[in-house]
Amino acid sequence: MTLPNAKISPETVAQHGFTPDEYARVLRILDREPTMTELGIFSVMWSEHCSYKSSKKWLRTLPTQAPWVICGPGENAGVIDIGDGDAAIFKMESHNHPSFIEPYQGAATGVGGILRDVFTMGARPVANLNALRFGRPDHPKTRYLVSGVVAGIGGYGNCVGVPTVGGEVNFHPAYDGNILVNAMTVGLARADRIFYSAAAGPGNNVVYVGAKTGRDGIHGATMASAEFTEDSEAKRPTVQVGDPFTEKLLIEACLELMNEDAIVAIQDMGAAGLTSSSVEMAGKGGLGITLHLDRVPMREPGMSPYEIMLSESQERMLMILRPGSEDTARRIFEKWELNFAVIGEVTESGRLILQMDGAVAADLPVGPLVDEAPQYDRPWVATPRRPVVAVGDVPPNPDPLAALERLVGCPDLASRRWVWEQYDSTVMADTVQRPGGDAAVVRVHGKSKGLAITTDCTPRYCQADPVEGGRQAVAETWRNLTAVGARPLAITDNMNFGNPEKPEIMGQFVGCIQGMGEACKALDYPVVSGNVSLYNETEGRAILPTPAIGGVGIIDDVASCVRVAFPAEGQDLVLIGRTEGWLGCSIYLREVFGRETGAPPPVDLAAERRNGDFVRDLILDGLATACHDCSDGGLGVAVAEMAMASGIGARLTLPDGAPRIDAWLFGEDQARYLVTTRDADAVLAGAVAAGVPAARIGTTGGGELTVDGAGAISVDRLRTAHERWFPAWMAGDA
Amino acid sequence: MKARVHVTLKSGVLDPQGTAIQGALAHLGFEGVQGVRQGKLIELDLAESDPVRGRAVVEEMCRRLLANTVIENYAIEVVP
Amino acid sequence: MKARVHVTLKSGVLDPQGTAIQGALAHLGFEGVQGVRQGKLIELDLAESDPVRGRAVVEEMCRRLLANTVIENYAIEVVP
Amino acid sequence: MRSAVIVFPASNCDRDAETALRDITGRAPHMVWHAEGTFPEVDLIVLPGGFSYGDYLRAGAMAAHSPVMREVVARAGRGVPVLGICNGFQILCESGLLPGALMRNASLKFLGRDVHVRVETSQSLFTSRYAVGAVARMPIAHGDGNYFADDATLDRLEERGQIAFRYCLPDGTVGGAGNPNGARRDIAGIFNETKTVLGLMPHPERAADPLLGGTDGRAMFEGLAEALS
Ligand SMILES: Nc1ncnc2c1ncn2[C@@H]1O[C@H](COP(=O)(O)OP(=O)(O)O)[C@@H](O)[C@H]1O
Ligand SMILES: [Mg+2]
Repeated sequence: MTLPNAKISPETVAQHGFTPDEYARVLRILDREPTMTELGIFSVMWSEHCSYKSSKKWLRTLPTQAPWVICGPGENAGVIDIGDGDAAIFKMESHNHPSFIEPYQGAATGVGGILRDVFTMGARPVANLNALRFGRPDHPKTRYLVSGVVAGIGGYGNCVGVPTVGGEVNFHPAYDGNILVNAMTVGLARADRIFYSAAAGPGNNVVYVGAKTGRDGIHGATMASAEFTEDSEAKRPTVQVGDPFTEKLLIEACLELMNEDAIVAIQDMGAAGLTSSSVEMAGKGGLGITLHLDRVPMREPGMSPYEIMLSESQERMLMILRPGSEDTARRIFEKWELNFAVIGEVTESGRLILQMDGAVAADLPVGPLVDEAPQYDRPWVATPRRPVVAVGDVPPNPDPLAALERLVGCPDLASRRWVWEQYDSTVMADTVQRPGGDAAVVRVHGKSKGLAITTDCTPRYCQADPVEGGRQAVAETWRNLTAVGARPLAITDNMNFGNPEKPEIMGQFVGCIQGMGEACKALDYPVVSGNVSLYNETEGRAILPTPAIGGVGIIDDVASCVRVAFPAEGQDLVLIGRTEGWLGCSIYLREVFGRETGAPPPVDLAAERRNGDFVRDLILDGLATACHDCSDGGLGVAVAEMAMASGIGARLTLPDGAPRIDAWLFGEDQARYLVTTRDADAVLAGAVAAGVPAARIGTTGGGELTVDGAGAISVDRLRTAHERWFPAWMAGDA
Repeated sequence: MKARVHVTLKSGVLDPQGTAIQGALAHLGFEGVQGVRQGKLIELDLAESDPVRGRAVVEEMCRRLLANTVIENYAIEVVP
Repeated sequence: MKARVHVTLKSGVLDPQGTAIQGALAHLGFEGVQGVRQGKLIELDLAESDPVRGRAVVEEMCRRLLANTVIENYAIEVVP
Repeated sequence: MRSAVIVFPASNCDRDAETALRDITGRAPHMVWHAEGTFPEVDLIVLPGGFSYGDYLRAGAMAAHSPVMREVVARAGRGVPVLGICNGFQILCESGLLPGALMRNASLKFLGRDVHVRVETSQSLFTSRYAVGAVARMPIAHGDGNYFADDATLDRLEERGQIAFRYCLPDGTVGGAGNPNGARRDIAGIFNETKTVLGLMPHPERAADPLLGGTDGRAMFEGLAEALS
């Protein structure tokens, strides 16, 4: 066997992102120089993205087990048991950098990629969410990025016919040069029909399906390498373009084939396409794979093995089929007019062997490629603690309701209707709660139960105190699921951070993971899948630490879920949870005083659990008729949101022992919920019995929000402020 | 004066629309269609009457708005 | 041979995309843009080599699929 | 009532239509793959919503040329009722079963939200269970719902009572802020001359279950079931 001799220069090695030590390791494993194709394969497999080399040590500390977890991290997506033989499969993934370069296509292909992670495991995708972070609204690029990203998410999700049911949008100057586009998909499958990616059965065929391979998104390093310069224009790496039409066909074809007993293993081609899919399948099965690259369906002539292996063309899958099932599979894919090609076979060799035009382009041992990837224990320093801002440190506010009007209309709290109306949130006819509430609720088709789904993270808390911020992000998703009446089951995460080689950034990562892990443990709410995106920096300036959390819970009967809107006039409003008036790190402090200071509100995980369990029971017992958790903007904003959603006002009275009125209204104390009820006495008695702080704070009714001691403001006026900002800003007049 | 701008996808960039049109033409029984690419045609009506200055302005419009040069090429035709 | 098809909206038909581009150009500070219309450009690569027969086939493609003659006009350009 | 739902590549409301038909009429529809040249005799044909062929080129253009559409056009000619929802409406216009065309929304944005429509006639199979002037709330979810036809065509549609639904405000006032997409004369749905073919942009099949926030679409299917059983 002969391999082409590439003469790899130190520059080429560096362009592929290897440190000298890492390259020495490659040479040791191979005991010879790699070919260009082999170098490319090592480079992507050992990249931060595929190898998790900076993060693995810490990710391992997260709780991933619970009796209802069917499959935790490590597969394409996490799988949980939701009863009656049903499983929910979900994951979140980032497409930050591509979305900054080309917002429409970057975001669209992000949605496409996460959908594939979910249906590759046998699930029909039933819901999409998106967690978005943009730079400051008056940055010259922000509007363009928002409009492209939102259109791209809608353009893809709407076409494939999966409802986009929720998400979040934040603005902060730290994202000016590095936006975050995190997409989450949730799917449903039968628990005994889950598909995994480990190769099995030497001699079985390796099959390629989906779109053709082009030169999309190939590692930038190709450009400079000597081997690839004959036709530099044609070989330039290009931005990936999504084709949701093909994706929709791929979903249907894969699900149809999954009904047959044909698939041994299946894996989507995500980042580093054919390389990571084939290496991971072989690696998990402890086997080898031989691929004949000339059989790969190609979009352009003259592609080299390097390009074929590193292409990130979208809408492709790799499968290993049971012997004798090719004809069935081929018939299904031809019906859906998708490419189908047998491109290789599973071997016992333990090697990845690539053949093209009668020559061997690569011959690598799979084990070391996967297991001997470098792992780093990067130095880190803990984020210094910030001083606590006492209520007395903040001047009293003479007009708290004017402040409330300002808050509900500020960029971080204004209605996101402009965003979610560009999404089809009702296709599939199972969306019980659309965007605009605490969590989306999607019914399991044909049944009365449903999933509650949310994404949350408060990056300013994570920046101020990563451990509290990590706890808070997990707790907030748990709270949002609870607030609709769901039992939270598990989370997926998307860890977006700056350069981990900087000890302060690594400290943020470590702190957030620690806090998240504590919250997961305390709430019985394990991590079942996730994604890490590091190096989110421009010109040395890092983003805010942003561990976006996607939470999933179950509601046994979707008819029993509640919403944020006041259901009627004349009901009592009860606040659950303790209110000290924590102003540090609050939106109020930032929007009204321009201060991004202070320690964030502490998260008492025992109180979270106690209060949340109590609220969920109120909902399921029919005692709570509406519910909303208190998060950004505190109690004041939560009440205003309930009022605006219904058009009904309320009269509030500060209970005994309340802090100063501005701190009472805008403090961001955690573990709190507002519920409406027809029977406040029963709620309060129950709270005493459960050891949960609760206070009757008002009554619904009228067209105004009145706060004793602060005056009144009409709900219409609040709503105008709330609905105005986003469309006005996008139109260029805010 | 009038100007016409042709915006086309760069070669190598996937063109799902073109591919779908090609498939549809084949289904309709049109044979021998070896490739289809879809682009945009933008017709501008300008107050400017000098073709040289006009072209320069349209060039600028293309770079700033009409084409997305990450994935698209453009060509300008001035119709005096 | 190659053929190019220009598909444009008929003159009585409102063109929201063109209007939006015109607005955006004004916003960017381009003055004197009196009108913008957006259409489609479809480039076909055909096995046919005879320009007359080729044009006839493309004409047929336009009528049957490429243009919706309720709202659109088309023009064919054959590049031999 | 026997019904058929035609499934094109990237139809995506086929299951929604199937569910509504089964629940309301008590009988599951035939799901017909577009490549099939023929399908069983039915009392109603539904062209569902979605993005057939990705909505590439023009929404509905490629689906209008699917093999099955020849059969649909032929049966429509024989008087078999055809309902086109959203993408189905676009396909009906592209195939010539209905006049006019659906263009990009005036805002150029996809719009997914509830709208209100006023029922313009109850003299049809599809609207017999609605009162004239009744206001129905249903979701829309489309990027190309901006109905266009020339004035002569619009006048003719009005004269012959072929306008089924117009966009309105919740109080029934037609037009203005009630029109989400710029459709001419606020048209949300139209019939053919015999009123046996209906195309509309809003989704009655997504407004057929109280848990999903409304049941104003049920009356359409109930009326059809009553008339066609
Ligand atoms: N990008 C988005 N896509 C869809 N829905 C969104 C998006 N951003 C926000 N939403 C929706 O808007 C509502 C308010 O969001 P948010 O303020 O983040 O809620 P909360 O404070 O309860 O977490 C939620 O229902 C959320 O799902
Ligand atoms: Mg909430």
